[in-house]
Amino acid sequence: MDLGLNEAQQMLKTSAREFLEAECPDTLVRDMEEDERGFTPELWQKLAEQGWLGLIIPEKYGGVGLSFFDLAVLLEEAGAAMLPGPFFATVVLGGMTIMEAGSEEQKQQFLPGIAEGKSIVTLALLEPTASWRPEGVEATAAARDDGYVLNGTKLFVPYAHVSDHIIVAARTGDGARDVTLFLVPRDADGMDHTLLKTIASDRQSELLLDNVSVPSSAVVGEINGGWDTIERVLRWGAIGKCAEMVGGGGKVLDMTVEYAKQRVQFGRPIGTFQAVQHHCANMASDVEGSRYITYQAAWRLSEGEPAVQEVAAAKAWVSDAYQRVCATGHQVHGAIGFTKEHNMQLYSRRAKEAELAFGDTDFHLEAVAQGIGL
Amino acid sequence: MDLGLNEAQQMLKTSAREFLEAECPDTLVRDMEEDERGFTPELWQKLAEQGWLGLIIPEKYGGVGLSFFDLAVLLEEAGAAMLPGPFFATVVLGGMTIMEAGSEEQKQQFLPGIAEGKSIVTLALLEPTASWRPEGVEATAAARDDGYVLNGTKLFVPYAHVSDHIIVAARTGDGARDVTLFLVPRDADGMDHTLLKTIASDRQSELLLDNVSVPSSAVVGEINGGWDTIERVLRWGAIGKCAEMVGGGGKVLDMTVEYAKQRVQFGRPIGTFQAVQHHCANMASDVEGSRYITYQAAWRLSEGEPAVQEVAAAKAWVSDAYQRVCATGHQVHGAIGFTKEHNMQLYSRRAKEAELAFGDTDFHLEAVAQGIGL
Amino acid sequence: MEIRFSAEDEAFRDEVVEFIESELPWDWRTQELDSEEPEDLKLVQQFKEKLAGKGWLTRAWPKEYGGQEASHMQQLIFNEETAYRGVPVDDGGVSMVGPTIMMSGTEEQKQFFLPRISRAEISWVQGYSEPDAGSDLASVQTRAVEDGDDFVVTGSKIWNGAHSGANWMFMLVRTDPDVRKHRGISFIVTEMGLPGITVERIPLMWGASRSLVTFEGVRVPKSGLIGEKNMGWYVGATLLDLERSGVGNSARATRLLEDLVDFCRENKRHGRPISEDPVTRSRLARMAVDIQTSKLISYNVAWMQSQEQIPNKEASISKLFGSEMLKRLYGLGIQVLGMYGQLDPESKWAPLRGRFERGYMSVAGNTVAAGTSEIQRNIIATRGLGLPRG
Amino acid sequence: MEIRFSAEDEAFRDEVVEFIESELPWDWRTQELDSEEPEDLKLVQQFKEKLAGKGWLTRAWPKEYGGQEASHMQQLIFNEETAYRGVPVDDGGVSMVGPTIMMSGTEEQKQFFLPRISRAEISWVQGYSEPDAGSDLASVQTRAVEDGDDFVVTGSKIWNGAHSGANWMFMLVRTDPDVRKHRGISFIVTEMGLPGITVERIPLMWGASRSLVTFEGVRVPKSGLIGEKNMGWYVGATLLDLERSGVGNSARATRLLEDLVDFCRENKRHGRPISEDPVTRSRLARMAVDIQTSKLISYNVAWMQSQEQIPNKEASISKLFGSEMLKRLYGLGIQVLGMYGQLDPESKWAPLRGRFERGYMSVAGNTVAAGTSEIQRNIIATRGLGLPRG
Repeated sequence: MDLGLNEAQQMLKTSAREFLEAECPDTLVRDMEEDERGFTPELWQKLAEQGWLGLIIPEKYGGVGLSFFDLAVLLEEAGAAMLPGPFFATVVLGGMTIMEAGSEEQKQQFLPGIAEGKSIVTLALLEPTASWRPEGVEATAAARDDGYVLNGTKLFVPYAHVSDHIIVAARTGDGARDVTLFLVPRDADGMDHTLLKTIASDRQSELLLDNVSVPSSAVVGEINGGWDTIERVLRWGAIGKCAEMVGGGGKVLDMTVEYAKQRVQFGRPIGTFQAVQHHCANMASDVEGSRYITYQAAWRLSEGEPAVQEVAAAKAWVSDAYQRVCATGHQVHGAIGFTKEHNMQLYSRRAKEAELAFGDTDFHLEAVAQGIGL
Repeated sequence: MDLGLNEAQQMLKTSAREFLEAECPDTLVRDMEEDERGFTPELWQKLAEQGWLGLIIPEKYGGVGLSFFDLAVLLEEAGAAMLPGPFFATVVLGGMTIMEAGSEEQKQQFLPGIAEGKSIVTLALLEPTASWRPEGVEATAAARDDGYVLNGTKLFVPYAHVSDHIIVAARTGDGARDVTLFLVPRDADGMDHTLLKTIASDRQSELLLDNVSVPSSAVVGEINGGWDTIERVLRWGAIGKCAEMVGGGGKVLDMTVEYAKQRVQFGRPIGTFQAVQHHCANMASDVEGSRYITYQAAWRLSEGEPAVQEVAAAKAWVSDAYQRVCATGHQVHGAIGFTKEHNMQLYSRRAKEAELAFGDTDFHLEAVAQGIGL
Repeated sequence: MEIRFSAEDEAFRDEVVEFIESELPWDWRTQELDSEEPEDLKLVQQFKEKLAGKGWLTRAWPKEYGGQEASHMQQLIFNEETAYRGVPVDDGGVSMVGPTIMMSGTEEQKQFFLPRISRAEISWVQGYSEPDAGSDLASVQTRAVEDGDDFVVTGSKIWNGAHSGANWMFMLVRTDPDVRKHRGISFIVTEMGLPGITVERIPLMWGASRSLVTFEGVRVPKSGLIGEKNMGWYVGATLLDLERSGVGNSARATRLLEDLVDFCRENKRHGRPISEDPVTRSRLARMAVDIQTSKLISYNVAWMQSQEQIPNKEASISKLFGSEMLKRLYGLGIQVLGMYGQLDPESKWAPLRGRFERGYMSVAGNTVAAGTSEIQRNIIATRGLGLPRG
Repeated sequence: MEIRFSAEDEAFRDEVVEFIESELPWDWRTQELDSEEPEDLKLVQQFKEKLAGKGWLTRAWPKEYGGQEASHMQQLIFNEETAYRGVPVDDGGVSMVGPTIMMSGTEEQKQFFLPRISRAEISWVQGYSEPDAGSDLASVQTRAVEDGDDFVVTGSKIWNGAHSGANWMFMLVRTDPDVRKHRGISFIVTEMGLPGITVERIPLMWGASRSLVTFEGVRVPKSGLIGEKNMGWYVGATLLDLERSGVGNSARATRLLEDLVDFCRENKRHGRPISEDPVTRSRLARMAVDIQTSKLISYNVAWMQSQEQIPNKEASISKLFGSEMLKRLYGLGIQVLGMYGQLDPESKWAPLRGRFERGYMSVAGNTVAAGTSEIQRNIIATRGLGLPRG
């Protein structure tokens, strides 16, 4: 049993924090909320140079070849810094899907580009059904000539607007799990996207597929075998989000404690009031719990151990805990925390996105229920 | 709109409080927890003399002829004093069932006796199914000769051990609501009862019906029409319990505030600590809410206004609120509140019984859900 | 005990409802969206004037001041029906400034302000909070120094709606810096157009704004002093009590819950209407009960007022319970909407016009504004339950 | 990072489990029932001796004191598996008195007490709380006056298990009444059979008892003073830290949840297994996640100790979260049982042998004993987060 980071992980964490403090200050986060792209190419290139974009991509494809747990360490810092842009989408959703299920050609075609920061790839899974289950996929891919024709509507697709390729999940059979993944260039004929406006000011899109033709070589993995891949990717995604939330939660706690020490009312720092102290103590408890339940799942995923239950438990718990942390943080901050100028609200708005992404608490609780024999 | 008690109700309340302070001190409550009968005949006779046993029984049957709301006022005080014994069972369950559905003969036979304190009548509804729905009634009444033969097991029957008659709900048809009520003498052949031991130290029994024969005149109301009556009685029961909980909640609040003022730790009364103050404030809020949502339902029932929703809302809310009040009361009292000598635990144990009686929060929330169009 | 409005009160309710439904576009929910669009602001003002035309804004006031001497219960009904429909009716003039002037103002002040408030001719912003005086209002630092016929006012007031063009501010200012904090404060009103006043807009997370108003040596005529000099805390304290009946919370919540129930009936998840999902049913039902409870707690506050009792603990409980309840409701609502809950009103896919997304954010302010939940609990514990101060 | 026990640790776990399951009647749950029956108490002692015979009670102690120098993680495993099975193993001797004597005792005290604790030959009760010293432990008033070779002890100690026949008490006594409260306290141990000690049983709501122990001029030999005179608060403070790793909460909870899940699968409500009710599923699943979280928080505390880090905030979080979690679980459990939840173990219809009814009552004490939840939050905020004291 070892619940600490090893030396390399500690270094990764420290260097990530230093890098983000320098390159991703809150002013940038705030600017990117209004920016059309939602990130800067300059920062993107620096991420590539840091090796972050290829962190878990094997060395033979131009990556650094580190583990998923290492990525989680990084995502914790990214969450603390609220790193804007398609980092999560392209590394976890695009990159890891291709690593998991892509053909050798696909890996050679895409992974080095992702690692170098030249290619951005995302995953289009959800639809208006807004369901994380295979039944929710209603977009279709019909075999035609030497390829497939895709039709349907994808929703909540992260950073589709800046991706060069989008991995689209589409139905290729009548069985519940008959879903197949297709790598589609964003500029493919018949594919159109519209940005949604979200509480987190992140960039999600609606994607219309109107007779989009792709060749057979666009299939990622097996025909009708896409859902196995998606399940794995959703687990990585869920725990990646948990790691972000752990980072964000720690930051909100620090910020709130700091404010409670400095803000004077009734002639003394509000942090001397027991009500405020107990708010902060509850937040600390939530952050502590979030950290270890996330680490457990991240480590098991990283080791390839069975982790279905641990992932569900983590996402269910951390999503709720982070909402509580943010709500309490706001309560302690009072009015100032609601202002656009203040960082508190940057975190609390992102907390909502993170809660929903890759299944909310109810979704994961059902998995837990099955796991405990209900 | 008038949310205050009228003069007569205020007098009833005051005299009830004074009576109970004199005749039902906590020492009696504590003694009755260990007593076989669970109450004293002396106190019972005094209740009769006060007119409490016949409070809502019409004057023509020897009662006082007051309203259900007046009874709720009384029950609030009974809850505050934790009046031990079959008062609730005989007045609400026995008496009101007969008032609601009994024949003229039955009314003449039973109501004066109840009012005079000579007869104790209870209702045997639940069974091992522990369901408050008609489907839960599995005991049967088969027509035979000039009467019926009853078979089955009744559970959680309040104060059956001291009742002279028990109104038994039994199935007389295959339709979900084909339930009929029978007035059965407790000493009828084939009827046997065993006391259960409960968290509240109240007296509930298991009742075995083994070929119990009753004449046709034992039927209360219509054959297969019993469930309509039961539904009404359950509503009265639920709101009666709410009134008891309102009384208990107010008492627990007072007791806790008093303790917080007197108990000194760290050189000052614990009531000066904000954590304790906020606990008490939350309790006060719960008691306030409990009071008015109970009054609303009690008043509507009393006026014969439609009250299905209001009853369900009240029982759902008050059951939970009272649990919170007791849990917080315990937390403020610390160890002393758990001792048998202390009144705090007398209330918290009864709170559990009251929560369950006549449907718990989940049961009533389903009714609310239907009421709001879900 | 009679938990039912009188026939007369119900008739008034019908009249109010009918008027609003015929005069106000149903899909217009300014209060929810906290709009700052000039068009919306104009509509608000127009509708206010319409209500004033019916005499409803100040219906509970004495006749001599432009009122109709209606009962507190009718005022409650009016507040309930307008809040249910998202009608913005009061900027503090009716519920706060007016009553304060009635109680503490001079005859001249009454003659000037009250009819104008009643006719919705002047609009108000609050001038209580300062950057360093939030929960601890008594620590206001904005100075008002007497100079001839004026106070010279210097300082800042924050979290008000001054950017929306209100023309008057009611405020607490320090007129004697040498005495302990609750003393030495005065209650004054000032026009917003005076030289030396600057308004800076502070954008908030949910798209609306508040303002920081800076006073640099602003000469406010002494005629704006309400009540005695240095007694403003007590003049203002009455006013704080008036602000806390809070039926608006349950009224808004009732409407939101209805919308949510409709949404659940009309939308499917995993192939069946959301309304059939037992977990969602249970949660929505629990909210319905909370709303009901909140409403009754508010009714009781209004009823106490109608009996000329002073709700104290009861008003704080109403504020505490109502604002926390509304926060729970928005939290539940956005959760019920699932992935769609995160969509801003500007997204074409936003359900219920994004009101839950906006409200989820803004409602967090309700447990902070006008006395945080912590302050309410302090008040309930010390003033209400008599627990000793720490 | 490696969230997995070593093969060696797992082998130890298997050994512990196998031993308990073969030696302890499975349906015997003394810890849950807090039994005072002489037969049960005898069984407890016998089983303790068996565990002592394996060297497990003090397995983490140094060899010279009767231990096996096992890792903290193995101690954790032992605590977890025994708590899961309701095995009563420690009365404070192993986790509290022993370590304190090891750290602050004389060689003679070590030689006398440690082997006896290790062999389960002596049993302990705590002598911290007094009627007027609960959360505020530093205000202990029990006086100990030096007289020759003895302390003469006068005062009362409460909420301990003295009625069950323990033979030693470890206690905080005031040896200098003239200095400020945390100073002037000494940590002493005393035999319970001394003249002048009386034990009065205090029955509790859930059927168990605690004791009030009165000392009237009891001559306690000075050899019972652990550490320096007047330094007892600091001697005892270390000990309080040791008491708070708290894996027992999640271990007990794991077992209870399993029982509840079984109950829900085996029992029907409204014609279908309770386990199919979506609301119940959701609630039980949430508890499962809470238990998991609690467990990991505890693991981290043990791991920190194994790294010779001092868990401070972390231990308080573990106590706070674990005890509140267990309270929620009992609350949920008794709710899931419905009407049957109210039945006492003596009722023939009581499900799961009435353990939820009993536990529902007794668990409320867990958020009070050994530092209330409020005290834990104070510690987390001030010692852990550095917030200034009020």
